[in-house]
Amino acid sequence: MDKLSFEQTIAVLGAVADGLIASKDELTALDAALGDGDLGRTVERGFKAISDALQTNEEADLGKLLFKLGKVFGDAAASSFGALFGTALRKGGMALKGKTELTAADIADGMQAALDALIELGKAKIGDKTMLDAIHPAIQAIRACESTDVGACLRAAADAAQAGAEQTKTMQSMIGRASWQGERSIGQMDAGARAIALMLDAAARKVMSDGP
Amino acid sequence: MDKLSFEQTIAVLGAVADGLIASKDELTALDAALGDGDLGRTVERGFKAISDALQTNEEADLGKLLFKLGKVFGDAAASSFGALFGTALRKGGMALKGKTELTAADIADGMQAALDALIELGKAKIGDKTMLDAIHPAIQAIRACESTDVGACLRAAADAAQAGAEQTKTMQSMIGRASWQGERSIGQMDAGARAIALMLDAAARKVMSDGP
Amino acid sequence: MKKILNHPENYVPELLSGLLAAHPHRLKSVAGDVHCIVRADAPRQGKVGIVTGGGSGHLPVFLGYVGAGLLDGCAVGDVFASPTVDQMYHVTKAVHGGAGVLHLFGNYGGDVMNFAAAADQAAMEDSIEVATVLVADDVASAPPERADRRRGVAGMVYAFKIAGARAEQGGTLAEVKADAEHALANTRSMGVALSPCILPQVGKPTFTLGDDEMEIGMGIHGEPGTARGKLESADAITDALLDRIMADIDLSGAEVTVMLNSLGATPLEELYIMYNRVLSRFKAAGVTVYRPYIGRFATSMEMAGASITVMKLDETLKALLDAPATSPFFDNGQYL
Amino acid sequence: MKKILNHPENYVPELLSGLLAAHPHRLKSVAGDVHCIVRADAPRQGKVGIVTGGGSGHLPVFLGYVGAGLLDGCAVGDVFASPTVDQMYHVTKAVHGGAGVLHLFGNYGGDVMNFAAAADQAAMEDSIEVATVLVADDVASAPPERADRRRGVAGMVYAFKIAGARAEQGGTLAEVKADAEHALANTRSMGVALSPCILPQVGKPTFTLGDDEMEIGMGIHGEPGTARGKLESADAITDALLDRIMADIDLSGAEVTVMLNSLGATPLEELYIMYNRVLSRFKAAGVTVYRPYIGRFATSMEMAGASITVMKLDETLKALLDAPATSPFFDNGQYL
Ligand SMILES: Nc1ncnc2c1ncn2[C@@H]1O[C@H](COP(=O)(O)OP(=O)(O)O)[C@@H](O)[C@H]1O
Ligand SMILES: Nc1ncnc2c1ncn2[C@@H]1O[C@H](COP(=O)(O)OP(=O)(O)O)[C@@H](O)[C@H]1O
Ligand SMILES: [Mg+2]
Ligand SMILES: [Mg+2]
Ligand SMILES: [Mg+2]
Ligand SMILES: [Mg+2]
Repeated sequence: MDKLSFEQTIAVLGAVADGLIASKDELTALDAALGDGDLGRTVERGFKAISDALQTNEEADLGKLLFKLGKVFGDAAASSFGALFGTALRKGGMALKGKTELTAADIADGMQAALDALIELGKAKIGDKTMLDAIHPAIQAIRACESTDVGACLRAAADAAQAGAEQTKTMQSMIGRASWQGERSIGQMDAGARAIALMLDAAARKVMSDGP
Repeated sequence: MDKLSFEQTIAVLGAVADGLIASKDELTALDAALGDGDLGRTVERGFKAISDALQTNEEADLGKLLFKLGKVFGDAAASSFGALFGTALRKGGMALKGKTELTAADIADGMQAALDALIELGKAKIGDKTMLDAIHPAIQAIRACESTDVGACLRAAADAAQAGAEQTKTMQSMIGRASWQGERSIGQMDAGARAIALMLDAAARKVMSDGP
Repeated sequence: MKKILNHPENYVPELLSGLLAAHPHRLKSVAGDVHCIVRADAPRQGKVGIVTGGGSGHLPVFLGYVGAGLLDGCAVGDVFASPTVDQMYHVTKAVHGGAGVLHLFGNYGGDVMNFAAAADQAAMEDSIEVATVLVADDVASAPPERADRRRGVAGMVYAFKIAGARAEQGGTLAEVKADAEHALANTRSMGVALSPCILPQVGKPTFTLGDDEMEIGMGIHGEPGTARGKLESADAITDALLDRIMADIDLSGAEVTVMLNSLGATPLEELYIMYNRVLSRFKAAGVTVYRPYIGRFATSMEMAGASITVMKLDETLKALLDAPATSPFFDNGQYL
Repeated sequence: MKKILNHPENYVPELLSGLLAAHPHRLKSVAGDVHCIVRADAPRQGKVGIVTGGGSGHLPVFLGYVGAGLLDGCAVGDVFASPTVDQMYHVTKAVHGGAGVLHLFGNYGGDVMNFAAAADQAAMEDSIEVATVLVADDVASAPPERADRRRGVAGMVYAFKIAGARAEQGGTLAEVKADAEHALANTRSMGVALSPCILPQVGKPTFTLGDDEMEIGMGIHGEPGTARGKLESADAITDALLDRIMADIDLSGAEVTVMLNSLGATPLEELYIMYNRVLSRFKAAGVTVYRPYIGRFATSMEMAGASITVMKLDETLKALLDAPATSPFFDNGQYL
């Protein structure tokens, strides 16, 4: 399909939430290796709050919904990731205001707005070993996607994000808690980048399983 | 022999000190079971100080020497046992003032004076599961000793003290730290009583090894 | 052994010289012995001197309460061991300002016998009038009919505060003694231990507790308590301590001050969780809290655990509790 | 898990309600949320408000420094976790007395981003002027050329004290901010960890250290340090911390205040043993101590370990350090 309907988008968001909650132990372990080991808990709290908000949603504008979910996420899990990802959702929502369905290009636009906001708020650069290093290649993959099928483009985005997360193993952390590890951070995967890859993977799976 | 000469008495005191220092771990373990586990350290410090004082002794009056050693012991190890045993030595010394050699009866007299002082200071009774329960039968054994040989009488005293220490296993502790164990104290040997038995045993061995 | 130290044998002299160097305006040592610590302004003429003493390893107890409105001097022993008669005597002599000296300390055999000898010596050699009050507040350590046999734990801090205030106000030796006794007659404590501490010179714990165990009623040197069992909830632990305390002293309708004391490793956060339960139990019993003291007042080095102390108040005790008091380890302003 | 608690998930709300019930004359919560704590007399008209915030599990940090001559409010997060933007905003609003608000807190990503959003909200919705000062005193966490990336540890207590004194004296927002920055420019810290702590909701340590190991430079949430190795002597540990601090700031001939801080389980006794070494190192470098702060000022629950903080003084900082300050967790009278 070349568009995600409103209902499909809600279903995809729900699947992302479930997928990340299921992966919390992996994220905790990755964050413990480089930071303080609370990312699993952050993601669990944040996505649980998003799940709950989706159950009772009455907002019909997808942009406004994402904006609201950003606030919900940040309030539920006020860590670095929570503040950053909450802001990303809000800014992505602002870019998609008025939409009731999403093309692959819309998704790329929303993610680009989110990325810009993350850079402004978090002051990290691409290559600093953060979630940016998963988001950035994912956007490029959607832009480069020759199919009009949203599922196929999300699959490409997820694969690029995972490749980006793998790539963080070679980087030295330059920002946030993990930067205190200095050179010891080299060799480990960034937990936030892995979280982004898991989100896009869950989204792609959900869209593909719902058929073209 | 029916008297301990001045030099023999000094040698016996030295042997007692060495013997008790060698037994410190046993005493620590016994005190740990019922109290706070510091008796080994108390005995080590106290008898080390006595050893040192004996090296440099210039006092020719055995009574005055014991009095001085009592103060040395109490200052070196200011625990319950240290305060009590230091006082016992002082009061025993006062009873033996003027002596330059000791018969078995003298030893019994000194020990009786010490026992009286312990009861006055510590407020314990015979049967309260303390060192009194080793000292009391030891005095009785010397008084009952039919030999005039100091070594034989000390042997009898040591055996009686050890029997008394064994007997404390059946008692409930009524005083000091161990009394906080209440009924749980039954079955364990009192550490202070065992220390007295060890002292008398070391004394008896030393006298016997020096021959009659 | 997870301790920051140099030579275990020098633990106490090293910590004392660090402490004296840190607080020269407040404290000094006498008789050339760092174990003999008195207020920098001792002796204070005309004021009753108050002296305590006991083993090291319990900071702020004992010497942490030497200060204005508190104690005048402290004889410091080795870790968990009594100071010597001489040390007690020197401190007594150094704080005597002509109005006599109160010996106020915990009911432990070595301390009791040594303080008795020191008091005799001060009377004999220096004609100092010495009175003695023993702290025996731990209800877990003996039944009511043998209350005189109980050991002294965190309740001594209330005794220091009350007696210290009276002495600072110019009370006579008899008055200071009477107030200390009055405070203690109204004070009860009980504690729980979750993990042991390690004596520096021994290098290993004197007792062990399983990973999921606690001992209710344990003393501050690891003396046995009333029950060892599985670690329970904060509410259940608080109930176990309060049940025993409230069975020992009638608090119904009373106004009290309550002290929640960490034995060392237990964080303040957990004391506040316990305090919730204390308040609901008190509410049910019609007990009101005049003022809580929550923190580390009497510790056992790095032992994990906590104790609760209750002092039933009347107008006299309230006024003395409110009086100013300050030392390098305690400032009553924090609790007002 | 050797903790006194009820339900791990309720750890923070339970401790906060116990704490608010214990100190009603001093503290209150606002916005119907126990995580939003301010002085009982907030807002104080005409006075600059000072707000901090951060995770729980560090008492007295953070909320323990809400008090007279100190901070006006604190947003409290879950254990080791940032409070929310809303909580920070509500506290900011509640302490605003017309003279603006300083946000003064540790340099941790979540806190930085959330405080920034809260400051925007306070400016947008209530026209409150907010200034921000980050505490980044831990020399172990980044080299001098990246000093802005360092984390905030016990040095924040000096920043609270200095800024709080200036605000109490009627300083403007710009003055209070300048003094906080001046204090921090002269403050450096570094710590050592001997054993980990356990997050109540996690139930196991986030890192492990061998029985004979320590980690020099570790942060107060268990963040990695500069070197892990065998446990060394108190003197060697003190040297390792001071070497790094004194390489980062020139102290020669300076007058300083020094804070020896236990991370929780480490007893005060050990801090005084370290203080001996601090003094001899300072003596050799011509550094004099104006006044030491020795105790538990910034902890990590039951973690064993210690930190050293040095603040280089001038007449301004000395006067502000001496100013009265009192909270239920800190009374400056104790250190004078
Ligand atoms: N300034 C930043 N910009 C972008 N991403 C960041 C930044 N700081 C942290 N992150 C991401 O957040 C992840 C850690 O989040 P979290 O565990 O919440 O941090 P903390 O526990 O330190 O507050 C990192 O793995 C990284 O991907
Ligand atoms: N009041 C007393 N009278 C007689 N003996 C006592 C008394 N109190 C203790 N003891 C003896 O001292 C021994 C313990 O000595 P010690 O370990 O020094 O005590 P603590 O460590 O409690 O000060 C006991 O085993 C007992 O034999
Ligand atoms: Mg984290
Ligand atoms: Mg003992
Ligand atoms: Mg003892
Ligand atoms: Mg975190």
